[in-house]
Amino acid sequence: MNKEKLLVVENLVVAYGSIEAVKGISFVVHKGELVTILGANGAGKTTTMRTISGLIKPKSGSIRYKNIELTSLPAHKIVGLGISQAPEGRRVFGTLTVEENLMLGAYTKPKVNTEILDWIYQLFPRLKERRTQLAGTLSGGEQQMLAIGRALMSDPEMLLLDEPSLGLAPVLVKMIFETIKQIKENGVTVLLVEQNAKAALKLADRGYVLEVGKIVMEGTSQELMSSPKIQEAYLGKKKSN
Amino acid sequence: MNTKNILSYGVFFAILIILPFFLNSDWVSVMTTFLIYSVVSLSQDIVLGRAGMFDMGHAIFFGLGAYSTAILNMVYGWPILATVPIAIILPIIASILLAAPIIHLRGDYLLVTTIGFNIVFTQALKNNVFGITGGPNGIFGVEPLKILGFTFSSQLSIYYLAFFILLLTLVVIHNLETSKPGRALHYLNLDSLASECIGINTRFYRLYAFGLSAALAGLAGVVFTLQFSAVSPDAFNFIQSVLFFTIVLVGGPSSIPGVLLGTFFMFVVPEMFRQFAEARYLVFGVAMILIMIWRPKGIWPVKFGRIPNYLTKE
Amino acid sequence: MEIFFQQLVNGLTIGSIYALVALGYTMVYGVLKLINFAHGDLVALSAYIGLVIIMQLMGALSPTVLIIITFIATMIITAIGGVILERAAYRPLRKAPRLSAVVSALGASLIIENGIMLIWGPMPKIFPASVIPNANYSLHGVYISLMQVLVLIISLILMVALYLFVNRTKLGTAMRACAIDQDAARLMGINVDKVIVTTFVIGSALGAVGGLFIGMYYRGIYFNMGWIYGLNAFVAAIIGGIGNIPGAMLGGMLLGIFNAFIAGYVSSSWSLALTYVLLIVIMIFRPTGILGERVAEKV
Amino acid sequence: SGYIKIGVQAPITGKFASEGQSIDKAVRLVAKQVNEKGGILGRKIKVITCDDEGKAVKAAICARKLVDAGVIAVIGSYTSTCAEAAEPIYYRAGVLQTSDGTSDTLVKHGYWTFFRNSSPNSAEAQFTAEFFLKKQHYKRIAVISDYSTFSTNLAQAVIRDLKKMGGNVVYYGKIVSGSQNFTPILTKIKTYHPDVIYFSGYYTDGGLIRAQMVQLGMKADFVGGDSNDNPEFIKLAGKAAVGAYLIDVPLPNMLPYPAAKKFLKAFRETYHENPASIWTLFNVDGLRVILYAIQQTKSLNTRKIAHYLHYELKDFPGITGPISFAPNGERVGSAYMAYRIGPDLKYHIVYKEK
Amino acid sequence: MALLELDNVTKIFGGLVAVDSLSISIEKGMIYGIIGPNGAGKTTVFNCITGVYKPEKGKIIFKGKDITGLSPHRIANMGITRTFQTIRLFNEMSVAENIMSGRHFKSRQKWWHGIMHTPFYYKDEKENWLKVKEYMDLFGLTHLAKMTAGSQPYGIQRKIEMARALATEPELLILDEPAAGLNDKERLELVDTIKKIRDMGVTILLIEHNMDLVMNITEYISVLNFGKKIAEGKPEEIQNNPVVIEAYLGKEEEDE
Ligand SMILES: Nc1ncnc2c1ncn2[C@@H]1O[C@H](COP(=O)(O)OP(=O)(O)OP(=O)(O)O)[C@@H](O)[C@H]1O
Ligand SMILES: Nc1ncnc2c1ncn2[C@@H]1O[C@H](COP(=O)(O)OP(=O)(O)OP(=O)(O)O)[C@@H](O)[C@H]1O
Ligand SMILES: [Mg+2]
Ligand SMILES: [Mg+2]
Repeated sequence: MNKEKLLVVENLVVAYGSIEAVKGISFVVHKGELVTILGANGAGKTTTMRTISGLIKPKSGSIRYKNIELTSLPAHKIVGLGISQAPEGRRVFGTLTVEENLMLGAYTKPKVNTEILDWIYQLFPRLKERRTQLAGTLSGGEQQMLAIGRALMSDPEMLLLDEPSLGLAPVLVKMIFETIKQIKENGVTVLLVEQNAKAALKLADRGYVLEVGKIVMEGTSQELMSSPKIQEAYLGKKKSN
Repeated sequence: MNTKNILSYGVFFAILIILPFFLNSDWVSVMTTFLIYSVVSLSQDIVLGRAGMFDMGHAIFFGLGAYSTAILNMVYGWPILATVPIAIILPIIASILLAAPIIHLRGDYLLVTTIGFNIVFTQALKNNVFGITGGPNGIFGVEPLKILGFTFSSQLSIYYLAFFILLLTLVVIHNLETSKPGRALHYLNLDSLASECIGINTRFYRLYAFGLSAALAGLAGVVFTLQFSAVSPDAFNFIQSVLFFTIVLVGGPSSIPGVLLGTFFMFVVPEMFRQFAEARYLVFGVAMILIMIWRPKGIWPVKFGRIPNYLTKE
Repeated sequence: MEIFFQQLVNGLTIGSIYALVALGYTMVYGVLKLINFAHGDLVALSAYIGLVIIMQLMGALSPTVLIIITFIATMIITAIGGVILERAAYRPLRKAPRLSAVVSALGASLIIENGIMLIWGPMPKIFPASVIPNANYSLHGVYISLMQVLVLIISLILMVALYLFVNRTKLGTAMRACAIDQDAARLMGINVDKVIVTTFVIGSALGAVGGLFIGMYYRGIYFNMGWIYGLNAFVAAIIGGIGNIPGAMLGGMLLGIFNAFIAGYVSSSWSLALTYVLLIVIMIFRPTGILGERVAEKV
Repeated sequence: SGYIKIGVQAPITGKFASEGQSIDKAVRLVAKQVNEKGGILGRKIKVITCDDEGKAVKAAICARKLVDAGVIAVIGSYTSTCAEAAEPIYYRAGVLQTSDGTSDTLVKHGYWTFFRNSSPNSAEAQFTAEFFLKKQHYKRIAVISDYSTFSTNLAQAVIRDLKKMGGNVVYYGKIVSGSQNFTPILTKIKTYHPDVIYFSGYYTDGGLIRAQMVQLGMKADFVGGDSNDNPEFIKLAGKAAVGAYLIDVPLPNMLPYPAAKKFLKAFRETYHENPASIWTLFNVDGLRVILYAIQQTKSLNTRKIAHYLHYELKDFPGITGPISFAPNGERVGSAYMAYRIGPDLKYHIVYKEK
Repeated sequence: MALLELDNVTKIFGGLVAVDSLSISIEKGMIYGIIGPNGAGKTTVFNCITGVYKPEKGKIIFKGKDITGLSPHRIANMGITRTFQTIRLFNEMSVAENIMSGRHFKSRQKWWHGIMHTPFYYKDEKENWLKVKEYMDLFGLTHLAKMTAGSQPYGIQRKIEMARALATEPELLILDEPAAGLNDKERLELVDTIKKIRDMGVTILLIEHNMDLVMNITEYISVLNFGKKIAEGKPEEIQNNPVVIEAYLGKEEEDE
C-alpha cells in the first residue's frame, strides 16, 4: 500500500531540564490510519503527544504534518492545521459550562458547525443533559467525554487521544472505543495512546511500543498482539500461556 | 545537620561576631537592624514559606511586640526585661484571634485581609487608641535594657543582643523544621485536603504557624524598640509587611540561608547605595524583577529530602 | 436627606474611578492569577502622561478636542506601557511559582513610581484649571459638577462595554479559558500570548481613563498616588470577587459609597480603618467576594 | 586643635528633599563664612550631614551616627517627628540640638540639649485664635488636620486656645494626607453650618479642600495653617483660591532685619537660588546662636553653652528677629501674620501681631 | 457488628442528588468493592465517609461511633484513610517525607517539640522514620527515598500514595480507582499488594472500573447508579446480574 504520509516524526528528542523523556524516536502516521502507541508508565507517550501539539518544544528532531514542520509553530497554529488533542487528564475548563467548553473546541473555526455539535451530543447524551453544568463538577467519566467531544469540535483531520479510557466504566470504555472506531470511519486519522493495550490493538491498524523514551517495537496490530513480549508486558498474560 | 552545614553556619556566625570591629557605627546600626529584620523575616517565613499562607500583615506582630515594650516602659514604668514576656504573648494572642476567622481563605484573599488588618492596626496606632500609643508620632525615649546591672545602651551591645535573638530564632526554626509540627506545615501547604485526609488538623497547625511566628516577631520588636529607643506607626505599616513578604520570596521560601540572603539583599544592599538617593529604588525594582526571572524560587531555594541516613542504607 | 444624596454623589464619583482601576486588577488576575501590584502606578503614570499632553497642546486646540485627544493618546500610551510591563516583568515568569510574579510586580511598581519621581520630581503636579469643564449644578441642595457627571457616565459605558466583550465574544470566552488552563486553551487553538496582551491592553487603557479622571477632577497628582488608588481599587476588586468583571464595578462603587458614608456619618479619622474592617467582614462571610463564585473543588 | 564638628540632620531625600537640601546648603554657607574669618576659638568648623529622609526610624539612626562622629551640636531636623525621634539620643550623649520643628511636644521632655529656633505651634495657635475671634468674629468654627504630628498638634493647640478665649468649635476631624477626595468630610461639615474651616495640614491637601468646598457650594471661609503657604496652593485651588486666608510667619524676602538681607544675598550668590523657605533661615539662626554662645563662653562644654543660651542670651540679633530662649529651650516671641488671597491671586496682609 | 455502616446517606449538590439514601455495611477484614457508571456517586460516597463532604441526610457509623460530619482529620485519626482518584501527593517533597506524613497522628510529638527538642523527641522521631522505612520496603520504594515524589512515574506515585495511607495504620483503607492508568502487568502487581495489605488485617473499600481486578479480589460488591444502590452481592452474582450488565458492564462481546 502506498498511503500518503500525514505525520512524520523523525529522531525526536524531548527533555525536561536535563532529563530526556523522549530519546530520539521516529514514526509515521498515514492518512486515514489509526495508530496506537503503547508503553509503560513514564515511557514518554504523553510527552510525545504534547510535543506534536506544540505544548513542549523538542530538543532536536522534526515533526512534519503534511510536510509542514510543526516544531517551529506555536501550539495554537497547529490546531489550525487540523490536529486536535484530547489531553491526558482531561483538562476541561472547570468553571465554564459544558457547552462553553464545546464551543471553545471550535475556536479556530469562524462558525460553530451545528452538525458536529449534534453528532457529539448523540455520541454522549450525558453531555447534552449537563449542558449548563460547570465542567469542573462533572464526574471523571463525564469529563472524559467532554474532552473528546471538545477535541472533535474543531472538525480535525487528525485526532490525538491520550488515554481516553482512563477512569471510565466498562460500558463507557466500550463505547469510547466504539466511538473512536466511528471517528476513524468518518475519515479522521487517529493517534491513540492507551494503557488498555488489548482494546487499543484491536482497534488500531498499526502500533508502536515505547519504553523509557525509545521505540522498541513496531508493527501491525496482529504482529504486536501475537508477540510474546507484548503479551507478557502489556496484556498481563503469563509466559507459560 | 551534616558537617558541611555546621561548618558554613559556623563561618557565618563567626563573621557576624567579629563584623562590628570592622564597621563604623553607621554600619553597625544598619547591621543591627539587619539582624532584627532577619528574625522578623524568618518568622514571616514560617507562615508564608512553610505553611504557605499569604500573610501580608506581618508587621502587626512585630509592631505589637515593639509597642508593648514601649508602652509598658514609658506609660506604666515597667523595666524593659519585665515587658519581654508580654511582648511575646500579646502578639501570639493577637495572631490567633486575627487568624482564626480568616484562616480558611484562599491565598490572595488571605493576602488582602491581612493587608486590611495591617492598615487598621497602623490607623489605630495613629489615632492614639486608649491614649497610650503616642499617636502619629509614636513613643520616644524608651529606656535601655538592664540585665544584672549591665545596661544595653551602646550600639555595640544592642548589636550583640540582636545577634543573640537571631541565634535563638535559628535554633527554634531548626527545631521546627525537623519535627512533626514543622513537617505538618509543609504538608498542609502543598496539599491541604490530602493532609486532612491523613489526619493532620490543618486548622490547628495554621494557627500554630501564626502563633509561633508572631511570638518571634514580637521578640524582634522588643529589640527594635531598644535599638531606636523609639517606636512609631510607620515602622510597622503595611509597606513594611510588603518588605518582609518580599524578603522571603526573593531569598527562597522555607530556606533559612535563603531568607537571610533575602534580608541582606532587600535591606542592606539598598543601604549601601544610599548616595544614589531615590534612583536606587528604581534600580532596585529592576533587580527584583531580574532576580525572580533568574531564580524564580528565590536566590537560595529550599531542598527537600533531608532524611535520616539510616533510611537509605540497607 | 440632601446630605445623604450629596454623600451618594461623592461616593459614586470616587467609586467609579476605583471601579475603572479595579477592572485592570480583576482582568489580569482573572487570566494570570497575578495581583498586578504595578497597576496602580501605571494609573498614576497615565495621569502624568495626560498632563504632559495637555500642557503641550493647550491653546492650540479647542477644549473638547483637546480632551478627546488627551484621552485617546493617554490610553494608547498607557496600554503600551502595560504591554511592556507584561513582556518584561511577567511573561518570563509565566511558569514560575505564582508568588514570584508578585515580587516581580512589586519590583515593577517601584520602577514606575520612582521613575515618575525622577522625571517629574517629588512635588505634586497640577492639572491646569482652564481645560476642565467647571460647570456646577445644584439640585435641591445637592451639588454635582459636570466633571462628576462625565466621570460617572463614561465609567458606566466603559464597564458595560467591557462586560459585553468578555461574556459575549469569542475572544472573551477565550480569555476565561486561559484563566483556567493555559495549556488546554492552546490545544483549542487559542493564542494565549495574544489573549494576555489583550488583557493588559484593556486593563491599562481603562486604568488610564481612571488616571485622567483623577487628574482632571482632583487636579493635583503625586508620584506615589498609585499606591493609594491601587490599593483601594484592589480592595474593590476583592470585595466584588476578583476575576469577576461586574464584581469589580460593584466593589468599586460600594467602596466609594461606603467611604463617603463612613466619613460622613461615623468618623473621618477611622474611615480608612473601617473600610478595611468592611473588607475583612466580607471576606469572613463571603470568602470569595460578593459576586465571586464558590466553586467546590471536586476531589 | 582639630575641628569643631557640627551635624546637620535633615531630609536630603524624600518628600521634603528641597527643604532638607536648602538647610544643608545654608549651614555649609555659614560655616564657610565663619571659617574664612578664621573660625571660632581658633578652630575651623566641619559640617557633617546625615539624611533622615523625613522618617522617624532613619532619624534615630542619624542621631547615633552624628553622636559617634563627635559633633557638639546638630542642626535639625526639618520635621518635628524626626527631631523628636532623635531628641533622646542627643540628650543622652549631651549633644546640643536645634530644630525648626514646631510641634509643642519637642520641648516637653525637659531635655536641656534641645533648642527650638522657630516659633512653636503654640504661638501660631495663639495668633490664629486671636485672628478668628478678635478680627474675624467667627461664631462657628470647624477644624481639620491630617495625621502628621505637626498638623494634629497644631489643630489641637488652635482648638485649645479658641476654647480658652470662648470660641465655638463645632467640628474637628482628620483626613488622610494625599487621599484627594475630601468631599465626604466636607459634606458632613456642611451640616454644622460653620463660618470657617481651619485646616492645619499641608498645601497639597489644603488646595484641594478649598476647591472642593467651593464645588460643594460651601460659603464658609477657609483658613490654612502655615504649611498651606506655598504658591502651589493657589494652583491647586484654582479660582477657588480667591478669598482663602493663610497664617504664617513672613516670607524670607519680607524679613525686615538687615542681617537677613545680607544672608539672603550671600545665599543667592553662592547657590544661584533662594532658600527653599523661611525654615532654612530659622535653622541658620539656630546655628548662629550656638556659635555665638561658644564664642561667649569660650568653651566647647555643651552644658556650659546650654546654660548660657537658657539664661544669659537676650535678644540676639537673628535674621528672623531677636532671639532669646525660655528655660525649656523654647524660642521666645513670634512673628505670625494673616494673609488673604485676593482676586489678583496675590497675598495681602490682613492681620499682624502687634 | 459491621466495621463501617452507612445508613441512608444522601448528598445533594444544588439540585443534583449525587448519593441517594445509600445504605451499605462493611465487615471487618473484607475487601469491599463499589462499582457503577461514571457519575454514579461513588467518589462522593468516599468523600462523605472521609468527611470531605457533609451528607445532607443519613448516618455514617464507624466501629459503633457516629462519624457523620466530623472533619476529615478526625475521621482519619479514628482509623479511616484514603487515596484519591487523581493522585494527590506532596509533589515537591521526597518519597520518604511523603510517607512520613502518614505517621503524623501516630507520632506522639507535641506542639512544643516544634520549638524545643527533648530526649523523647529523638526517640519518637527515630521510631517513626523506621516505620517509614518498613513501608518503603513493603512497596519497594526504598531506593527512591530521597527522590522527589512529583517526578516519579504514575505507577510509582500510586504506590507512594498507598504507602502513605498505610503508614497511618488505618483499620479501613479506602482506594479510589487504584488501577486507573496502570497497564495489565502493573495491575497484577497491584492485586498482590492489596491482598498483602488485607492480610495485615486492614479492611479495604475500593472503587474500580477494571473488572478483572474487581472480580479477582473483592469479596462483596455494591453497584451504584444515579446515587442509588441497584445491586449488591458476591462478584459472581454481580457479573451476571442483568441490571448491572445493562447499566454498567455492557454486553460481553465474544472474546477470542
Ligand atoms: N513536567 C515534567 N517535568 C519533569 N519530568 C517530567 C515532566 N513530565 C513528565 N516527566 C517525566 O518524563 C517521563 C515521561 O513522562 P510521560 O508523561 O511522557 O509518560 P507517559 O508515557 O505518558 O506515562 P503515563 O502512562 O504514566 O501517562 C517520566 O519519567 C516523567 O516522570
Ligand atoms: N462538588 C460538586 N459539585 C457539584 N456536583 C458534583 C460535585 N461533586 C460531584 N458532583 C456530581 O455528582 C455526581 C457524582 O460524582 P462522583 O464523582 O461521585 O462520581 P463517580 O461515581 O465517582 O464517577 P467516576 O467513576 O467517573 O469517578 C456527578 O454527576 C458529579 O457531576
Ligand atoms: Mg501519559
Ligand atoms: Mg470517582
